[in-house]
Amino acid sequence: MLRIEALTVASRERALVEHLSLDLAAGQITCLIGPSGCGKTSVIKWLAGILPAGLTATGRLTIDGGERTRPDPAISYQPQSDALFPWLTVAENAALGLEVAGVPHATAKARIAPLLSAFGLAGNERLFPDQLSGGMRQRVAFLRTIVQESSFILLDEPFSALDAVTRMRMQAWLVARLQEVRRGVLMVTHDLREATEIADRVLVMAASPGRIVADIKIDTPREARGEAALADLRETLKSMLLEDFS
Amino acid sequence: MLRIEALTVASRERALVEHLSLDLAAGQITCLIGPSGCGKTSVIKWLAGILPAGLTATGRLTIDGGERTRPDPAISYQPQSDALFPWLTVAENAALGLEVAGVPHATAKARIAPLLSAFGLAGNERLFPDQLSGGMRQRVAFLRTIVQESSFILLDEPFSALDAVTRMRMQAWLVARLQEVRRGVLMVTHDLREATEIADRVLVMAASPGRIVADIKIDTPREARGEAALADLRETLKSMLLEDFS
Amino acid sequence: AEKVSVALDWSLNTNHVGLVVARDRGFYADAGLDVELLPFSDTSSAALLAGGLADFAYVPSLGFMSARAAGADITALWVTMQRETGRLVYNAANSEISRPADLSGKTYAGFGSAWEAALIGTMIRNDGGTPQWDTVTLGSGAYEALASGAVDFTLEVATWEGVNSELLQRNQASFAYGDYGVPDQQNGFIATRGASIGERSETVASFMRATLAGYEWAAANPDEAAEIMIAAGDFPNPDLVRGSMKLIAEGGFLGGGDTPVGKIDGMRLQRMAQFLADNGVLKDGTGNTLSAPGDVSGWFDESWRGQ
Amino acid sequence: MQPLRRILPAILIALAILAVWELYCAWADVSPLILPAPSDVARALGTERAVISEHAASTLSVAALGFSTSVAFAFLISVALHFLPPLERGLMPLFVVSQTVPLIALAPLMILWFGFGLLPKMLLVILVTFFPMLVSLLSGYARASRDHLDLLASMGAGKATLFRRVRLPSARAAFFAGLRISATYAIVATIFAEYAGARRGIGIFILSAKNNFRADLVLAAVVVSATLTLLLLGAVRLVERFSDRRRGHHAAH
Amino acid sequence: MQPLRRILPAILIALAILAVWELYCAWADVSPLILPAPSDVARALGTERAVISEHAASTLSVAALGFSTSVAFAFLISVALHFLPPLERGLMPLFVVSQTVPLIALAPLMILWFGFGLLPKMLLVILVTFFPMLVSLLSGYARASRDHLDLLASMGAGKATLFRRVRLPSARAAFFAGLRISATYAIVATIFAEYAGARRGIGIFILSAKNNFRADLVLAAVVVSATLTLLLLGAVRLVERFSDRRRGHHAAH
Ligand SMILES: Nc1ncnc2c1ncn2[C@@H]1O[C@H](COP(=O)(O)OP(=O)(O)OP(=O)(O)O)[C@@H](O)[C@H]1O
Ligand SMILES: Nc1ncnc2c1ncn2[C@@H]1O[C@H](COP(=O)(O)OP(=O)(O)OP(=O)(O)O)[C@@H](O)[C@H]1O
Ligand SMILES: [Mg+2]
Ligand SMILES: [Mg+2]
Repeated sequence: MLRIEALTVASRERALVEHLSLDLAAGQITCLIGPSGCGKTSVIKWLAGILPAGLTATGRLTIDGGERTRPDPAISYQPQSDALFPWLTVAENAALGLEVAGVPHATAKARIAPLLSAFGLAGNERLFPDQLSGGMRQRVAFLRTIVQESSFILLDEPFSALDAVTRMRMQAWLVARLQEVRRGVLMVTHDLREATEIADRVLVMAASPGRIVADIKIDTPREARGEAALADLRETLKSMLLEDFS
Repeated sequence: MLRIEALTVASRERALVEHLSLDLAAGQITCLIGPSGCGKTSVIKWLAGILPAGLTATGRLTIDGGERTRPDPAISYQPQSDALFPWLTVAENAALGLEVAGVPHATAKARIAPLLSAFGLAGNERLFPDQLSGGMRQRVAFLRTIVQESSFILLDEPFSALDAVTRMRMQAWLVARLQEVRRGVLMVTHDLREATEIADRVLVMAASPGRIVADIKIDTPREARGEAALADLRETLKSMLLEDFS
Repeated sequence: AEKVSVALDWSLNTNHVGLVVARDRGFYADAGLDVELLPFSDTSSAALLAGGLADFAYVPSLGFMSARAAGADITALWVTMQRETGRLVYNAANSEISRPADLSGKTYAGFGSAWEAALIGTMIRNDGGTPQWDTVTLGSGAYEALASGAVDFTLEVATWEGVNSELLQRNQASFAYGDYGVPDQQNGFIATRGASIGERSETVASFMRATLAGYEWAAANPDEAAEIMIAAGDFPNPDLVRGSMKLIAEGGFLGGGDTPVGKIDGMRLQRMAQFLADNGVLKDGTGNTLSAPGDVSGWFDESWRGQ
Repeated sequence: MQPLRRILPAILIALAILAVWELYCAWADVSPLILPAPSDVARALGTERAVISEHAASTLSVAALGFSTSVAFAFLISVALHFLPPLERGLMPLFVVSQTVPLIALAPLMILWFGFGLLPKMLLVILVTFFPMLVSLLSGYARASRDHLDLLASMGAGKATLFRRVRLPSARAAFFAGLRISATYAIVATIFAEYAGARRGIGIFILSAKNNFRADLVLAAVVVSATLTLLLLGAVRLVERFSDRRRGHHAAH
Repeated sequence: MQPLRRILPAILIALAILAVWELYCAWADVSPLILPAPSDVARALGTERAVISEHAASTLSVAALGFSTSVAFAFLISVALHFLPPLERGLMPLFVVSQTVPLIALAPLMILWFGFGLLPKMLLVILVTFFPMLVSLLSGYARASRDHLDLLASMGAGKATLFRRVRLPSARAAFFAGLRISATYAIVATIFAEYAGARRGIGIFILSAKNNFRADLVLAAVVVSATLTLLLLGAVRLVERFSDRRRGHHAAH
C-alpha cells in the first residue's frame, strides 16, 4: 500500500496542488482523471521524485507504513513525454531501467524480447527513436517502464498516442499482467472509456488548486463490465469534469 | 479542393506509404485513422513539405487543379509533437505563424487574445512552455495552427493530450469555426468517437505499406449524430483496424 | 668526457666562432670536455646561466652589467670583441639626417632595453641636439623597418646586421657611439656562475683555455673558420657568415698582436658601468636605480689564464 | 552575500597557493631574478603603478577595439557562411589554417607589412579571437531543433526567417560561450601583438622588464593582464545576464 | 570523389590567394626579406626539407604527448569538477585566470623553473589546450536534457549513473568540438614553448631563420606548422567518425 498524505505543490506564484491525499493498493489499477492543467503530472512527478526546479512541495509518502524518500526503486515511472534516449536503439531504450538496476545484459535482453513482439515492435529493435512513429515511441517507453522490477507503476497518459486497437491490446496486456504480478498502478488518462474499462478505482481531480473531488470504486469484474453500465459511469465522470469547468 | 495523387514514401529499407491518393474538400473535416506506425504522420509531413532527411517520396499535390510545391502557405500544420519554442511565451508562440506571414504585431495580438480565453489559456499568456502542462502546450500549438490564414489545416493528433471535456470543447470550436470560414481539415486521430462525431469523412489506413483501405462518408448532420448510429460506425472502423492487425 | 653546456645570447653567429671552432676542431674533446652549445631561445642567456640551466653563457655586455647590478651571481671570464661592434644606422638617402643632432624628433626602432635611451640621448645631447625621439619597439624587425623607411634609425651590430645590409646593397650610413661621448666598450662576455669558479675551477680553466685556442685559431684563419661555422649548420645565409668573418678579421675585433685575445679591460668596464649608472640604467635587485656601480673588479675573473 | 560565498573557495585556494609560494621563496632562498615571491611582485606593482597603468590603458583600448571588431566580424561572417554553403566550404578550411599559423612567426611580419599603428595589432587580436566566436556561432546555428525548423518551414518561412526565428535564438548559449572564450584571449593576444612591435602597452612593459632582468615586473604585468581579462569577462557576463529574457528563472534546457 | 568535391572551393580560394600574392610580389617588387613570394617559400621548403623535417618531428612528438596528456587531464578534471561542485567553484576561476596569463611572459620563466627538458613544453601545451577541452566538456554535461535526467533519476540512478548514461553521451558533440579547438592550438603552443627554450623544434627553426633575415624560411615553417595541425585535426575527425554509432546516418538533432 502506497500512501500520499497532505501533498501541496506550489509554484512561485500559486499553489498548483493543495492538500492532496491518496493511496494505491497493490494489484489494483487506479486511474487519475481531471481537466488539463489541474496538476496530475505534478502529483506523478512528485511521486517519482523529479519535481521541476521552479516548484516546491510538502507532503508525506509511505509504502506499507514506512516513510519513503524519493526517487524510490519500488516505484517506476513513464513520463508524459516519452523521454527516449536518441543515442540508444529501441532495444537499448527498452532495457534502460533494467540496466540501471544492474540486471545482467543477457537477462535484460531475454526479458524484453517477448514484450517487443507483444507490443508490435518486433523487427524494430535496432531502429533509433527518430525513426519511429509517435505511437511506436510511446510503446517503447511503456515497455521500458513495466519491465522494471518495482511494486508500483506510475503511467502519465501512457496510451495517448495509440490507435484504438493497439490501445485495447495494451490495456488487455496491462490487466492480464497485473493478475500475475501484484503491482499497484497509478495511471493518468484522458480517455474515460479506458478509465472505466480497466480501473479498479477512479480518482477525479479538479483544478485551481489541484485536489481530489471524487474517489469512485468500480467493483464490477472487468469481464462483466457491460457497455450500458460503463456508459452511465462515464456520464457521471464527464459531468464532474464539466462542473469543474464552469 | 486539395488532391494527393500516387504518393509513395520510402525509407532506405522499405516503402512506408505506397501509391496513396486522397483529396480534401474545403469546409470539410476529413479524419485519417489507422494503426500506429502505418504512415499517417509521414503523409501529413509530406503535405507540410517537411519529410525527414532519411525518407524519399514521389507523388503529386494539386490545389484546385493547380500543381503545388511544398511548403505551401495555403496549408498550415500542427505537428504530433507540439514544437513550441522554449524561448517564446505562450502569446508569442501562438502568434508565431502570423508573425512569419508578416501580419502586424498588433493585429496578431488582437486576433489571438479571444482564442486564448476560448481555449482556457487566459492568464497564462506570459508563461514559457516549460511551465505548462501537456494539455496546455497542445492547445497553444492548436491555436498557433488555426489562427494562420490558410485554406487547409493539417492536424496530427491535435487533442491527444486533452481531457474528455476540454477535448469536446475544442472539437465544438473547430466544427463551429469551419462553418464560418470554409477551410479544409485533415486530422489524424486515434479516437474513433472523435472521428465519428466531427468528421465529414473518415479515411482508414492500413500498414506495411501504408495505404488507404476505406473511405467512409458520414452524411448525417453533426447535430443529428445519435449515440446508436455512431456506435455502429465505430464498431465497423474498429473491425477494420483489427483486420489489419491479424 | 665531462659534459658542459653553453647558453648563447643570439642565434649562432660569428661572435661565437671560437666556441664552434674549439668544438669542431676537437679542442674541447682534447681537454676532456663534451661541450653543447644550447640553441638560442627567447630566454636571456644571463638568466639561463644564473638559473643553473647552463654552465657557461655568452652574454652581451649590457646584459652582463644589468644582471650583475641586479645581484646575479655571474662572473665574466672573457670578452670577445675588443672594440665596440655596435653603431647607430640610418638610411643614407635620408637627407634630413647628417649628424646625431638631426635624430631629434625622429622615429627609432628599438629592442626594449633601458640602455638604448641612454645611448641615443647621450649622442644627441653631445652633438647639440634635443634628446627627444619616438621609440617603436620592434625587435629583429627593426632592420626591415629601417630599410622600408618606416623608421628613421636603429642600432646594429656592424659585424652581423651591418654585413647583411651590405650584402643586400642597402644604402645605409652610421654614427659610431664613441664619437659622441659614449665610452668605448668591449662586448661579448663569456661568463659562469661565481660558485663554479670556486667549485669547478679545473673545468672552468680547461674550458676557457680550449675556447681561447678556438678564437685564436679563428683570428688566424678567418676564412677556414667561416667554413667551419657554415658546416656547423643552420646557416641559411652562408655569405653572411663569410662576410662577417672577413670583417672581424680585417677590423681586428678579436685582438691578436698587442691585444691579447679575450682579455677583459677592467678600466673600460668600469667606465661603461659608470656611464650606465649615470644614465639611470642600472638597477639593483629590487628595482632601485643605482647611482654608482661600485668597484667592478670583482665582476670578472681571469685567473683561469694563469692555471 | 551569495556571489561572495560562491567565489570563496576560489579565493581560499588562490591564497593558499600564494602562501606556499611565498614560504617556498623565503625558505628555499631562490634568487628573485628567477622566482620572485608574491610580496616582491606586489611591491613592484605598487612602485611601478603609474607606468603600468599607462601601459595597461593602451593595451585595454586596443584589446577592446580589436575584440568588438572581431565579434561584429565573426557574426557577419557566420551569417554569410550560413547562407552560402559553398562559401563555408571554401572559407572554413582557410579559417582553420589561419589558426594554425604560429603567431610568433607572423606577428613580426605583420608589423612589417602594416606598420606599427593600430592595424596590425587589431588584426592579430581579430586573428586570435575571431575563430572561437565563429565556430561557436556556427555550431549554435546547427543546434537548432529539427522540430522547430520543420514547424517554421511548414509555415512557408524562408531561410532568412528560419535563421532569425530559430537558429539565432538557438545559438544564444553557444554565442556567449564563444564570447567568453574570445574575451579570455583578447588581452593576451594584444599583449602578444605589442611584444612584436609597439610604442607602449603591457607587451612592451614585459619586454623591457625581461631585458632588465626584472622577473618581479614580468609577474606584475601578468597580474595586470589577468585583472584586465577578468574585467572583460565580467562585462561579458553582465551582458549575458541582462540580455536574458528569463533572468532569475533557471529553466533547465 | 565526394570529399574532394567538398574541399574544392577551399582549394580554389587558396590557390587564388597564392596567385594574387605571387603576382603582387612580382609586380610591386617588394623585398623578399619583407614579403617573400609563395614560390620563394616553396623553394625554401624544398632546399631545407631535411632540416625542417627533423625539427618538425621533434615538434610533433612534443605536441602529441602534451595534447594527449591534456585531453586525459581535462577529462579527469571535468569529471572531478562535475562531481564536486565546491571544487568547481574553487578551481574554475583559477583555470580562467590561467588562461589570462600572457605566455610570452610566462614561457621564459617556465624554462628557468623547469629546465630545457620535456616538462616545461608539455606544461605550456597543456596550459593552452586544457581549458577549451574542459569548458567544452562541462558545457556538454550541462547540455543533457532535463527529461532524460529526470527519467533516470526516477529509476533511482545515482549521480554516477546519470553521468555515465546521460551526461556523457550528451557531451559527445561538445567533446569533439573542444577536441578540435585544442588540437588546433596544440602545435602552435608547442612552437611557442620551443621559442622560449629548446634544443630543436620548429620554434627554434623560426627563431634562427628570423635572426638570419630569412623571411622565406619563417613562412616555410608556418606552412609546416599548418600542415602538422591539419594532420592532427584530420586524426581527430577520423576518431570522431569511427566512434559514431550512427555512422553514415545523418540524423538531425
Ligand atoms: N526517418 C525514418 N527512417 C526510417 N523509418 C522511419 C522514419 N520515420 C518514420 N519511419 C517509419 O515509418 C513508419 C510510419 O511512421 P509514421 O510516423 O508515419 O506513423 P504514424 O502512422 O504517424 O504512427 P503513429 O500513430 O504511431 O504516430 C513507421 O514504421 C516508422 O518506423
Ligand atoms: N515549472 C512550472 N512553473 C510554474 N508553473 C508550472 C510549472 N509546471 C507546471 N506548472 C503549472 O502547474 C499546473 C499543473 O500542471 P500539470 O502538468 O501537473 O497538469 P496536468 O494535470 O498534468 O495537465 P495535462 O493533462 O494537460 O497534462 C499548470 O497550470 C501549469 O501551468
Ligand atoms: Mg500532464
Ligand atoms: Mg504519427
